[in-house]
Amino acid sequence: MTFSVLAGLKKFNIDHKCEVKSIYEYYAKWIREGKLKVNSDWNKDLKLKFTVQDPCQIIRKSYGDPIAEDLRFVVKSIVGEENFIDMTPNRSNNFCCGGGGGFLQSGYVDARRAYGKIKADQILATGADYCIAACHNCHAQIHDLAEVNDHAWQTVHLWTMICLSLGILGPNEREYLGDDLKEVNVFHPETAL
Amino acid sequence: MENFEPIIVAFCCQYCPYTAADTAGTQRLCYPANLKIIRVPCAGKVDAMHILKAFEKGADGVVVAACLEGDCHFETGNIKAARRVSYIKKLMEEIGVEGERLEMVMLSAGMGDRFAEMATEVTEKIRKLGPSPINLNTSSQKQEAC
Amino acid sequence: MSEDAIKIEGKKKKSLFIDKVREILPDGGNLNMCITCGACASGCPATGLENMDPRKFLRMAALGLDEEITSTPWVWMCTGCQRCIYVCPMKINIPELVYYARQSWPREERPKGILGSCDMALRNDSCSAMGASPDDFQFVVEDVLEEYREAQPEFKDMEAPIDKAGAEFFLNQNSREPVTEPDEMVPLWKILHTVGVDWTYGSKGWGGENYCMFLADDEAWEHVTRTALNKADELGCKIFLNTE
Amino acid sequence: MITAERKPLEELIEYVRPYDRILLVGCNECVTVCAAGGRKEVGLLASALKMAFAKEGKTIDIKELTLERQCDPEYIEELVPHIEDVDAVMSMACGCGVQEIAKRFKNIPVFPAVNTKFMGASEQQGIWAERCQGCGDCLLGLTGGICPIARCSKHLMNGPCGGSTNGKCEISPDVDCVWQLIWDRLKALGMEDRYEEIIPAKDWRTAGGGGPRKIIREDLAE
Amino acid sequence: MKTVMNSHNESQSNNKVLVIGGGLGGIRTALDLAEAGRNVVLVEKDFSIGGLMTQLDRTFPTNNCDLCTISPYLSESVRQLPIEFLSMTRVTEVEGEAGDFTVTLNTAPRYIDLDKCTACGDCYNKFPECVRFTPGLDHRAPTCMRYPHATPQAFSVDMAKCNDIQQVVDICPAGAIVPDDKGTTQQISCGAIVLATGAGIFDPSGLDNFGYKNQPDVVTSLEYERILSASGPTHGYLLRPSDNEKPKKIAWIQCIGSRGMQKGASSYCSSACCMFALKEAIVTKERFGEDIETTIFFMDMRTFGKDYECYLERAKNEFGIRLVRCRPHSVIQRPGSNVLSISFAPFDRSELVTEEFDIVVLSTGFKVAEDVKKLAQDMGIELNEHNFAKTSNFQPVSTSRPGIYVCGMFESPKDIPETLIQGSAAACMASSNMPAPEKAPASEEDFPPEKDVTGQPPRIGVFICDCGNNIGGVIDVEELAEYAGNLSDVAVSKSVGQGCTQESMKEIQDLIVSEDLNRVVIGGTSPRTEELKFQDLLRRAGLNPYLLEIANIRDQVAWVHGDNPENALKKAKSLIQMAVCAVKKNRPLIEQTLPMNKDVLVVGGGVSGMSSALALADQGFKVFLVEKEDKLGGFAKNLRKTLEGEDVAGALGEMIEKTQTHENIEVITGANLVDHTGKTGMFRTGIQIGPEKSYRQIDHGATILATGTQPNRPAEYLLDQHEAVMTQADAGIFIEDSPEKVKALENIVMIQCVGSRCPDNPNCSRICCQAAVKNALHILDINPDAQIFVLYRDMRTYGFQEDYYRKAREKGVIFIRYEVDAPPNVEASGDKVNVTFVDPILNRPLMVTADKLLLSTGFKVDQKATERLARIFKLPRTHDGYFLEEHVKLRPIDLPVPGCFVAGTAHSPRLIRESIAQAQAAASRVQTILAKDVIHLSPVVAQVDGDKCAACLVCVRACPFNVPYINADGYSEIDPAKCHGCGICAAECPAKAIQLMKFEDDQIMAKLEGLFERKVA
Repeated sequence: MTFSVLAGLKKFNIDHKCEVKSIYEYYAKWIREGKLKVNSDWNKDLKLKFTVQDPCQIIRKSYGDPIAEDLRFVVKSIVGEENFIDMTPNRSNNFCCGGGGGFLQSGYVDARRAYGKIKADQILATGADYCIAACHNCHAQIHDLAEVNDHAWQTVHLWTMICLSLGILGPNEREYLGDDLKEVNVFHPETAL
Repeated sequence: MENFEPIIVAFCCQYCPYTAADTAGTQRLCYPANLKIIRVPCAGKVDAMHILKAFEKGADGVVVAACLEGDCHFETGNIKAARRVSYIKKLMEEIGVEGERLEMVMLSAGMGDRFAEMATEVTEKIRKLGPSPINLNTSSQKQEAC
Repeated sequence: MSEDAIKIEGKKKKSLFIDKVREILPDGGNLNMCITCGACASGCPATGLENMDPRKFLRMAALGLDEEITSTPWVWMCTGCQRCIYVCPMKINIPELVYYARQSWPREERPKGILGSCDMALRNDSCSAMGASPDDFQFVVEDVLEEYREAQPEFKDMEAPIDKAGAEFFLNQNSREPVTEPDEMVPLWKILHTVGVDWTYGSKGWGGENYCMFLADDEAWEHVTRTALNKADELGCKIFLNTE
Repeated sequence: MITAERKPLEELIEYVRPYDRILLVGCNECVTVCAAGGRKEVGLLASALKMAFAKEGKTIDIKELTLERQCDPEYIEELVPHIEDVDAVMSMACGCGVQEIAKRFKNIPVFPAVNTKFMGASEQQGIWAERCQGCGDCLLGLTGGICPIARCSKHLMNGPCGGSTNGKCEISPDVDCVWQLIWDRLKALGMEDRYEEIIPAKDWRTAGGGGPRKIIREDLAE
Repeated sequence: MKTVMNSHNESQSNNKVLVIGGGLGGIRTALDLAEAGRNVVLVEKDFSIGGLMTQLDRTFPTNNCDLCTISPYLSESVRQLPIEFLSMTRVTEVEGEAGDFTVTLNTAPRYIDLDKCTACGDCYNKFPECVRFTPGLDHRAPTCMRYPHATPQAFSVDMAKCNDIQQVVDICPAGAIVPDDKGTTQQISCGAIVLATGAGIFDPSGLDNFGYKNQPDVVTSLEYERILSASGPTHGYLLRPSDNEKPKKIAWIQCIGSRGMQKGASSYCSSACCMFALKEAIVTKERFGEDIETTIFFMDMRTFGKDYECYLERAKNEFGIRLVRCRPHSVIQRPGSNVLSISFAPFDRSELVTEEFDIVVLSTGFKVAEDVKKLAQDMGIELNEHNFAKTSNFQPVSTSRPGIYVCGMFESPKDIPETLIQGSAAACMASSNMPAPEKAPASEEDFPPEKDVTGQPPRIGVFICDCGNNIGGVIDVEELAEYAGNLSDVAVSKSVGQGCTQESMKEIQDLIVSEDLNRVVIGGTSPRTEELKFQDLLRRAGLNPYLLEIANIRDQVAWVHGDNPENALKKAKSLIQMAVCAVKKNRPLIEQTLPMNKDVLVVGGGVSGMSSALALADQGFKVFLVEKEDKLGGFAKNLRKTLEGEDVAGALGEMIEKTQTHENIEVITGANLVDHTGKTGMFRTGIQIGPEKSYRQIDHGATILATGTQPNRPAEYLLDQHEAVMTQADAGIFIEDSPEKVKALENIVMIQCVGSRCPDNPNCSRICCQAAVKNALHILDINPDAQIFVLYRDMRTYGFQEDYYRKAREKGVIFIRYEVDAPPNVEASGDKVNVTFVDPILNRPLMVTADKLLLSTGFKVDQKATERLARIFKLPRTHDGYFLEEHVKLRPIDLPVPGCFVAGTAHSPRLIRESIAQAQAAASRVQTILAKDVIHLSPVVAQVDGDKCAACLVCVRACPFNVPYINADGYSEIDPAKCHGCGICAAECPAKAIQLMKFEDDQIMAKLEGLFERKVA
């Protein structure tokens, strides 16, 4: 957890040599450097609408708007700029989804879902088919919110979409894709279990 | 009477309406040339006699322009003018001259376009009413003057 | 909320809960600078839960209602997302106050789920909230790697190294994938492979999640973090890369 | 003061229709104060009349003049130089003025321009209210200074009639019942007992019932 | 005494003041100094003067547009007064010390010669892209369309955008374009400098949570003012920026950029935002639609100025402005819609309420602009931590460097009336560096003796301007001049080209003399701006200036009938004919003059009275200081320290000592005023002195009322019934005198707004919040363990006091709100008191056992005393008893009776620093009158013809300023000194006995004759 590492290092003043970074920054760098040849043609005709969740721990609490821009650059590159809709508010002022702080394990399920209602409304307002949640807590929470909002959207990891746009996403790595993407751009379909 | 060009006298208080006329000028807004502006220190200075004499001498319409309520430099000038104008309107009806030939407007100094609008509306209205009954059959038919 | 009046008389009780927290935080976390403007409460998704909101929480602390604020379950409903600090004119650090309110709960009375996950992470050096030991982790990674190298020949020389000394990036890995959805680890590996990144997991401290921080258990949190960082430094990695 | 109100314009038009040259005379006393016949009203009426006739194509010449008063012969004399070159006179003074002019200039018609109303006081700028009917035998001393004759619709002199409801006269809610005012006044003066004293029937001769009245001061009159 | 021409030769440097900044504060300072006989150089970096106020639509608390009150200010400031005005000019260097500064000024090139340019606009019409008059209509640009009549009335060329300057040169009929204008750098020397540089507006684009940058319907308050303004980009129609629709719901968010510590905000309070937000809301409802819902989100509603609390009550009750006490987190725009949604937490419950709005106005506060900060540092002026000029409580407008003064926003954020007060105060302090002013500026002596025209047949000169193509392009001026030539009594009729240039004026002047003309008609521009110029021309030609008539054939004919030149010519002929007929009836009017008595009466010996007296005495004026108590000092006697820690007692002692020993001040204590007569320059006031009431009369030329007000002591919360309860003033003394008792205190409660903001004392007393914070901090200095609770309705620590309010919170003082209808309850409990109240956030009752209960009791007017004074001076008072000034916004020191001024708490509750500023301001206002040896009375006054008057009282009742009265001879009399020249009495008089000079009935009738002459003849 980015924030827990950064805050922990400071709080307990642990001296460390390596630099703590978030992977979004590198995804963006690699795409810009052409090392990751993502393209969004797969979504040209499908026109599936995507939105992205700005994880509080990484954006507001750690790296701020610059990393949010990187995240958006990555998402737009893989799903196509015209298919991306931002939630409002977003970036450093985004609403928390309710996954962090141990809420998922706290046992207060109704409170957590009530807490997440604002996030659910945000996603519904964008009318997106998919919400990319690049942080595990957000992913779990938003996935759960989808369930209580009669599956209005699919919740998917960032790496899944990157691989899909690279055309290297195998059949068994599509746990969180909806039926509309299950068969798209499948890498080695024959190895499906 | 489509080619009838009415003569309209406009008594304008020097603080807001006269400035509004100047502002209309600064904004180069066009309005008909029938309005002849007479500057007075305050709308409250426009005497009932001035209005009646204007009609008696041949005006087809008279406008009394004052500041907006509450804006009067002399506190109550515009309110007194409004009362006087409505009294004169009744007197004109008695005489047999249409009351709407006399009009009371209130403007703030920045309302250049409102002044131009007002000038156009009043000219149209008086044009529809035709020449003032007093001018109709005085000696020489008034030759087209504006 | 009981209706009897809160009584304030005599010497000011010194060791109020809020005073203790103010001593810990840098410049007191501005905790008593509140002008009750309500900006925090207006933007907090937890406003309304347990009939509580950040402004009311801080107010109760300021008025010394210590037993109430250290017993309300609301402290577990604030995710610490800092959306309140973001607009607070006085930059008041309410999340830290909540953190220490959590800490004031006896450890065993804290929510089972969080307590369990934190203890799991302490169980072995993986620091994984699902208790997977370094060996289990190693076994799963190698097993999945093998399977995919065969199934997708283009990735036959893809690697998922563990404890690879001198690697540039030290990656952590959320426990959910290795324990329940191993296939979900592959896309990340493929990406790293496609780019040709020199990376490694650590056998120790690979667990990405940190429920000890959520539990507000400082030693546990320090232990988890220190384990991960020591491992990264030990391996000589330059970047500690969070895949969250 | 004596109050008056200008007559409707049509009536005045009819008076002067047969004449071409009119002398319009204002009075600078009571009718000026009640804005009925002062120098300004003269100007307005002259202009109105000229416009009314101009509408019918007839030009009329109106000479405007305002005397200090029209109820003293010396002031009326000031009209002499103007009388020859006019055909009729219209006076904007109260009834007294019109009659004095008529008395002085036998062979020229004189017309009133205003309706003389009552002796009154100004309640506020622009509103005058009746206060006295000149009954010739003032009983204000008995009623605390408020006159039931001028201000009660039925001139009752011994208490209100049945129609007086919460202090207002039966003829209209904005007319005070004078006896309510009298009672309040007497109460304030602590002279409630005066209220029961019966005021005897009035001798109306002093009010003109016995014919037109005169006041003669032998020390002044020749 | 050599009569000094009003040119600015260098040797007179020590009588010259440099005023930096042409906003309202700078203009007020320049005007006061010039009218007091000083030479002024007014420097403004922008194209024209006027500053912030000229962009505002309407201003509080009067809610009228004040354009007509401010433009005379602006043009007046450039008229014959000895003010040298330099636009587009910056100060680059300042050397020397008080009395002898040398300043380097750098004027940016305007590429237009100001003397030649007549603002005809030809260049502007042909080259709009590179010729500047209106810097742009984009309402987002803070300097968008200013106001129709800028001063200087001239254009400027933006060389960067101009590709061929020669084309512009050819277009200009007046030859005013200067292509090689390098701008100028010059050095001037002056005796004093006043910094009136104003403040910049906070840029909210950094606040992403309010979305100012990417949501067009989120606007700053200045932009909203431009949208409302008739001269603004939407021409006065209230339209939503995104789609020009009429908004239905508008929200204001307060404290943007103020009272905060992050995102670029400043920690102080900008003092004026609450009021202008209320005003904008009221104007929105009043002028644009009762149905528009207006909501203001605020933290504390700070309406502390004079009658501002009543303004707030009117906003709430009369206009239904909804006030929500919460600072919203964000302004969110749902994707795909331009509706703005705001969610907020109501004060009394934990819940999120979300509402939608069409426009959100961010009430942005003020900041010191970067260039101003740099300028001040270069000049060696000490700045406080917020970069404003550092001043002290007892020298509110003096900077750290002697001889350099500050006024307006650069001293601290404030509203317009306070800016004007400091403007005048700075003028007073600036002139204290200089010897007494020499002769008043040029008056009649320079003009030749006036020709007597009585009885002469009218010989009229008609002069038609063509004003470049402004008039000439539409009207054939030759035909017009020729037509005028054969009107009756017209001796000369000529077209004179650019009428207002030096050459044409000279030509007209010579013709008047050579042709022995006795009337002049000018066919030119608006008399509003030209009349004064041509009146001076007539004076120079030896003709009475009022034998002049101006026909406005530019603004009201050529400019507005360009589409129909034929009609325009006919209308011009009519207007000229009207002017010619009217000018025959014009009579020479003499400007009455009265001899000036230069002594000053100051009533009231408190801080304000003494400050005024000292300021005037130092300038050589004789001052009579009358005080009803037997000692000087007033209310300040029972104050020890100011909020900032300055010692009041010491400074007050010094001031009393200086006042009593000053040779120009005669202090008369134990004296009561009994009568007052006369007019400006000739007042006579009777006073009774001492127990034996010996009567004495004082002759003086001007009066300053500094009678202060009473500390309020309402019988509430056991005040004066329990020894633990005291007022803040008592507490100030208690803390100073017995610190050991303070050490023993455990719990202290303070209650705000005791006896203020309630039905029988409706206004805010302004000083109690800062007094409470001062005492709290003081107590905690001595006894850090004390627990202090402050129960408040609105914390009104405006300006830099906000920092002290924060310090108090930092030190643990707990501030708790109470509603006016649920006040705290106080009961005795032994030597302590139990204070019970409800904390609105927890919605739970609290009971504090307090060792001391401090009540913030504020001020209340002694009705009997002020009512008696008001009757003596015939002065109006506000409904709660304070003296009412002539214009609440633009003349906050002058009283309606000319020659009378007010200073200190007699005007309204205020701090010592603000009282002293107003006292110095009053001294400056007095100098503007007493500088002249004679007073000129405006000739436009009403005159009564005694014979015609029927003493009917109509004029007495009609006059808005109750000037006419029925005199001993039984007819109405109007004092020319007091008449404002409105003419209402003349119009209402039933006996036609009153004529208003210059607008007499026969003149107006003559105009009507002129207009219809052709018809009736």
